[in-house]
Amino acid sequence: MEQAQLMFAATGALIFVFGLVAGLRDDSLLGRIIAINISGVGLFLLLVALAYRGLCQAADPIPHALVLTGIVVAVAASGLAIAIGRKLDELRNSSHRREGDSS
Amino acid sequence: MSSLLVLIATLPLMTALACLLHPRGGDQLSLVASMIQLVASVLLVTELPSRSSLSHALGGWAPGLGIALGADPLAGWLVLLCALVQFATTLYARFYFCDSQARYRLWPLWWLLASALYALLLSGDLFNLYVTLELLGLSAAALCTVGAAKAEALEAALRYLLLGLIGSLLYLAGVALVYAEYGTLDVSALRTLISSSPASLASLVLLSSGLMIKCALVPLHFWLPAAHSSAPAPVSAVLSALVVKVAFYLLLRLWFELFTPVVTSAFATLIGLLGAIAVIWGSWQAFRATRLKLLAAYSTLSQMGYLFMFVPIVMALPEGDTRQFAYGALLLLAVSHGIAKAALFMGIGSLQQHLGHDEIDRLGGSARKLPVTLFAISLAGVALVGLPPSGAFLAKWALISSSLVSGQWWWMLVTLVGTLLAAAYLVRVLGAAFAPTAAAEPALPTCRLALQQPALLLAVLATFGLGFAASPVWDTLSLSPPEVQR
Amino acid sequence: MSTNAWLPLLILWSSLVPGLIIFSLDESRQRLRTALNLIGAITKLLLVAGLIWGVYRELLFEFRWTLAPGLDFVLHADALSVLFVSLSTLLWLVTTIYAIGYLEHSPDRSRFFGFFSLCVTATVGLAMAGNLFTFVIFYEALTLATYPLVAHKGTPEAIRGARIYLGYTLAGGVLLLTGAVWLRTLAGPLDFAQGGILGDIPGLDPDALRWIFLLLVAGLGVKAALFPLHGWLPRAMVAPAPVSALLHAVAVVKAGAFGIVRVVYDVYGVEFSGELGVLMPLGALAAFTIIYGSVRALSQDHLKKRLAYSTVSQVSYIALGATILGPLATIGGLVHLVHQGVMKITLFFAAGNYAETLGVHRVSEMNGVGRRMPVTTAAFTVAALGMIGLPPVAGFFSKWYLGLGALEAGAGAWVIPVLLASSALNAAYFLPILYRAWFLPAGPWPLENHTHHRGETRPSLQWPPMVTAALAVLVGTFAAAPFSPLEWVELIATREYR
Amino acid sequence: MMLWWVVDLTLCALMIALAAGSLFAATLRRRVIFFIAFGLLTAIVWARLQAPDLALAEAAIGAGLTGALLLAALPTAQPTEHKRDADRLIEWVSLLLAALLAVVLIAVLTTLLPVVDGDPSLAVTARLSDAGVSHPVTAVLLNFRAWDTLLELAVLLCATIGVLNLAPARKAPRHAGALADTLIRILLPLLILTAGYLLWNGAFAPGGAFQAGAVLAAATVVLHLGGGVRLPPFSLAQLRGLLALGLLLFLSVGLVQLAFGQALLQYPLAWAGSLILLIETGATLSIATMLSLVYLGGHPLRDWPVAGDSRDREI
Amino acid sequence: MFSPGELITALLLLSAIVVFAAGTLALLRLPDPLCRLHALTKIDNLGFGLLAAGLALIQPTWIDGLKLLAIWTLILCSSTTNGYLIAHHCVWESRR
Repeated sequence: MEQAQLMFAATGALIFVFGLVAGLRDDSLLGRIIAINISGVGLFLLLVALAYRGLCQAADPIPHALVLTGIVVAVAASGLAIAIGRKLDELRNSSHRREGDSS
Repeated sequence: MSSLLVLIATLPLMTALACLLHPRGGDQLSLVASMIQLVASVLLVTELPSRSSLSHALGGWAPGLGIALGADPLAGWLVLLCALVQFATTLYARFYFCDSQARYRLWPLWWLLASALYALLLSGDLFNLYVTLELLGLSAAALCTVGAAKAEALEAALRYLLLGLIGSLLYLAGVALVYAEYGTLDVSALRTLISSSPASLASLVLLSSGLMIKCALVPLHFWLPAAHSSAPAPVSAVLSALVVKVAFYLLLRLWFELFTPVVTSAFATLIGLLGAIAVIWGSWQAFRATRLKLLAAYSTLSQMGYLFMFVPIVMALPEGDTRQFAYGALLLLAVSHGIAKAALFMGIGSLQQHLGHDEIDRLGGSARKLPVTLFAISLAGVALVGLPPSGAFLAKWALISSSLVSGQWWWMLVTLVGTLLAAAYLVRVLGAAFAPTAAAEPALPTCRLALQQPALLLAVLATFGLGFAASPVWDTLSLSPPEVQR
Repeated sequence: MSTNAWLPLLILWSSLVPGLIIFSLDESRQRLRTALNLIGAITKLLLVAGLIWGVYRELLFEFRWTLAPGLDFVLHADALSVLFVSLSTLLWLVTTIYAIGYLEHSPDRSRFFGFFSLCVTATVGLAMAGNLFTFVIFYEALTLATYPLVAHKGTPEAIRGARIYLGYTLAGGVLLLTGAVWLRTLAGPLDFAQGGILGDIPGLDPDALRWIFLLLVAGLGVKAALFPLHGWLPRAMVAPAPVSALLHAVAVVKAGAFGIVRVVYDVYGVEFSGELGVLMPLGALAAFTIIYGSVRALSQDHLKKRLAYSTVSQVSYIALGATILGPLATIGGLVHLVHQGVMKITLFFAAGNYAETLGVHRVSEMNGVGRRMPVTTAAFTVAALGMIGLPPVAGFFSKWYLGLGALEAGAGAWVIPVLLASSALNAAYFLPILYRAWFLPAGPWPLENHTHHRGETRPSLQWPPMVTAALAVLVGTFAAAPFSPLEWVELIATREYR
Repeated sequence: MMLWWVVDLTLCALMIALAAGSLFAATLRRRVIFFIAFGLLTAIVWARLQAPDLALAEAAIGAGLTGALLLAALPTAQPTEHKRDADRLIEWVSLLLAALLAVVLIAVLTTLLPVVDGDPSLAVTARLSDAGVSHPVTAVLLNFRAWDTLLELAVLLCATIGVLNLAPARKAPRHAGALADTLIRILLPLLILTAGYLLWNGAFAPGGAFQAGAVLAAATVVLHLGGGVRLPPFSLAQLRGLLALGLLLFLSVGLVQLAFGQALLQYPLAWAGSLILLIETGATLSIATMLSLVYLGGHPLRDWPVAGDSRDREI
Repeated sequence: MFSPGELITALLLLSAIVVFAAGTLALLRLPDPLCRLHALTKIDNLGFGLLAAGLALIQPTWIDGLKLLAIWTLILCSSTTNGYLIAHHCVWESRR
């Protein structure tokens, strides 16, 4: 049972760190959102791995509640980021178009 | 008295819902709610000295299982700061946004930000702090986009949001490690449990780096100037005065209460060094800024640097009242900076709305047209620089004397250079404002007086109020120094 | 809070409250503003009279308010502070009248008079400060209150002059703050006490004390215009005449000198600082400044700049007096604080009158000004002679006591020549002005406004210099009278040397 | 039992491969596809790690909604990213740094695992009997740590209001053809039924407000993608009511207890179950509205937030 | 040693694995998207059908078996529609 917990926790940690670093480095909006979501999932995997108590035993419910909250918060944040990004492109295109017309 | 905690924590949420459900009533409701919140927080602060800390177990469950709302003097004073700045900026926002549609969009988000602030200050559970930090980051980013028609405002808000998310994820990783090692998330229980081990060191680093992104310490500060300067004035006032401060409050909790065995003096000196760099670099950038709001944002960076410089000093001081004096001064500097910065941003907002721009060189003649605002800006400037009549002067005096007492005199040098630089950029603004009107400036109608009073109210409070009535800060703190509660 | 505690606070408020009210008045309320100013000045004068009478009868006037654990805001009226308070209150009344006349039609008068009263509040507060902490508060508040006054005209060079002024004074303030904090951490609360407190605190490291003394004197020296730190004074002459009259003859400059006196007598104690060996370098610096100021004054054609440099040299007399051991030198130094104030303010009033009525700014333009404005020039002459040190006017006494004190302390060998040289130099730069004013034929005046005045200029501009000139002569002739400045200073000196 | 580590190993390897794909793939479109696959795989991993609630939520929200959001937000004009060599160097340095940090984190984790002693779930199972619901995760979510869930609803509300303030809703794609309509006619009732089932089932087995809300939101997504068949015409007031319903119910129930002298959010033992169900239904409806509005990217109505008196009409 | 039920399940599962392998191979080898659609829709559906049937037999209660078959029918519906939509899009893409 220990290897499974450690294996998943290690994968979670790996994904969390790589997702975070990619999130900091990337420049396109969608790329950064994907990276942040992935590092979030990595972190949740770490949490759930910690809660894992063996194949048929009931796992520890508290981290599960935390991860559930985390998932909902992640989708809320990504939704807001995408909406801001969409309005930003709209503003940029309209300003280009205005420059385009006026010049 | 614990129902007071419940009122403070839930009132903003209820107001947010009310403003969402009945937008037209938003204006009056917001004023009334911010007044109630102010009264409640004053009651909280007056109630605190008699009992070291109040707590309210939510859902009736013991803290190990459920979450507890708690407030000790440190949190009490910051709740009062939030309520005060919230009251003034709500009054100001009421008149700042003339277009009613923008106001109806503002109020729900405004009160969600407020509920995040109060929930964070009163919460006693690590994961609950993560959720409040997330709510704080999201509502602040959403507020930056209200009424923003320009592309760079949205860009700054987006960068702020994404970096906030990364910060929260780092924080959550730290929480995960703490939970894995100690099995509980309750702050008061962890205070006794945490001992120095590789896992708690890793969680300290994760928690601290996450929060340092949120309060823009030097290497991770790039998002702050753009975000705070492009947001509308009342929003950037709250961002600079409260949101950054509350993240610092969490860091204080971590370093001085939870992870005291883990925090080594090298770690504290590193924090102090970053703070010192922030002070110098922030004031230098503020001096070279061409726009008022950018100047104010950079001055936030440098003022936060002072707070970080306090950390190694308080860490080095031995137990007893010298440490208590430094800790009280740290709190006083945080409160006085919060009030003064909010006044400064509101003043700048009135100037911008009146002149149509906020370039420093074209400020000529505004002193004659907006005397009240200029007086508020100069008073706020005095409080920010830390010149005598203000509470910040007491805090700077304490910073210098405790840096000497603790033998780390180099922090004193940084403080002096920072004060001079801060005075330089304040003088630059006042000099430009007192200059005669350049002929080119169109004569604009004088601004509505109601728009200028909140700024003046806060500025006067920061200088004379905190200057002369600052001793209660030490009295309440000395009754229950955080370390003794162990 | 005994009733005595309220008197110092009332004195402070008597100029603070009118100032704040004036800030909120808009421009047109001319009469109300003048009334407020005068009422404030007169009530303060009466209160100070009560204070003088009380301190003379050894009553304790102290107001204490704890700002933070270990940091108290203390207003304590002892003999030394009463000297400076009475000087600034009296001259504030006279200058307010002068300023009302001088700024007849100029804009932003509410702002001017608001900051004017804030500045006097700071000066009075500084004088009555009971410990070094309160002194630093009022010292910086004085800087803040005077910056807008210097920058009042709003012209580019006014703003530049004000910026230089602020640069110097803020740097000085920071040095003073550091010294005060360092001393506070070493020696605990620094309440001023007759004869100094550091002497009887055991185990203080003398080197640290020397460094602290250097920091304190450097911080105060900026305002006292000691040699390397005096750069701001001539440039701050851009300010309107009442500002340069009150501030650069009485308030700001004297604050620095007063600070040095406080530090030497009431913090270190003059014997203890003598043992530390810090007085000798300060004395040398003061002497050098006296000579340097007078030499620079010679070459200034601009009248107000020449007066500025003469202030630089005159103020160092006070610093010199403080550094010579012995009651007589102390008396000489302290009494000069009052005499120089009265004489210099007359000179600035006169200079202001010339600029306002005749548009005369340069010494070269002053030919025959005596015929055109006999009364003002007479006052100018009396003050100038006093500055040189001729007997009937007050200046003579301070130089006389300084010389006696130097002889008594055995330092006569280098102090007497300095005094003589400076008197000669004073004569060298004042007498040509007098000669030019009285004996040369009057040329065409640059700004001859043939307004309807019966006398030379507006009454509110004419009377102040006459009053202060008469005061200078009275103080000189009746030096031995019971409440004269000289008697009062002797009272202080006897208490300082226990 | 020997075989399980083979399954775990493949799952972990797949997770890392898909994560690497979605982080470092060439074009943005490919990264989004990888991300959706990664989401589905995570749902399977949650199921493997005995976390059925999370598997449901991840499948519906993580892969479903976020994936749909990202696909909808993919810019049509795909700028080809040309990597300058400076970028390549930075990339390598950041990868190295990431690897280093990962190794440190894993080393720290080895000191912590296996987490067995001091099992916090004992505290939960001990008090489960008077929590009103028998399923531990729902008990923790809605009773023990109710304040977290309440704030989380506030987070979702904040994001939704932020999105609504920004822009009008996305234009519906063109009609996708008859076959799609039939599929929608089959899927829609099923989705609504499962949502109801999940909501009700939350008290005894994995399920609950969030999963049910997500499934309802998926119904909106399907409707939107199926050619934007006329969405039910909500008036502004109804929309606002739906948004605020969940949080309002939660708060008012919590505060009413305060009136009875109990602590905030403390349910009386007898009614705990039904109160939780009431709150969950309210929460499901608002979560569904909020998530679908976030997916639609704005308000489908003419003028938010107040109809009528606004001078600057959006659309 | 194997009861007839288990035998049939093993048989079904083995065939499901073979079909899935063939489907994946086809997905990789076939040249253009339209052909690959066959692999995605037809072969995978068959594979899943076999898998569902095999598992349904060994479920403890018959309701779970029915659930598995219900899942299979749903997958049939959605994969056909997806196949149609993707094909429609490919044709529209190639004509543009």
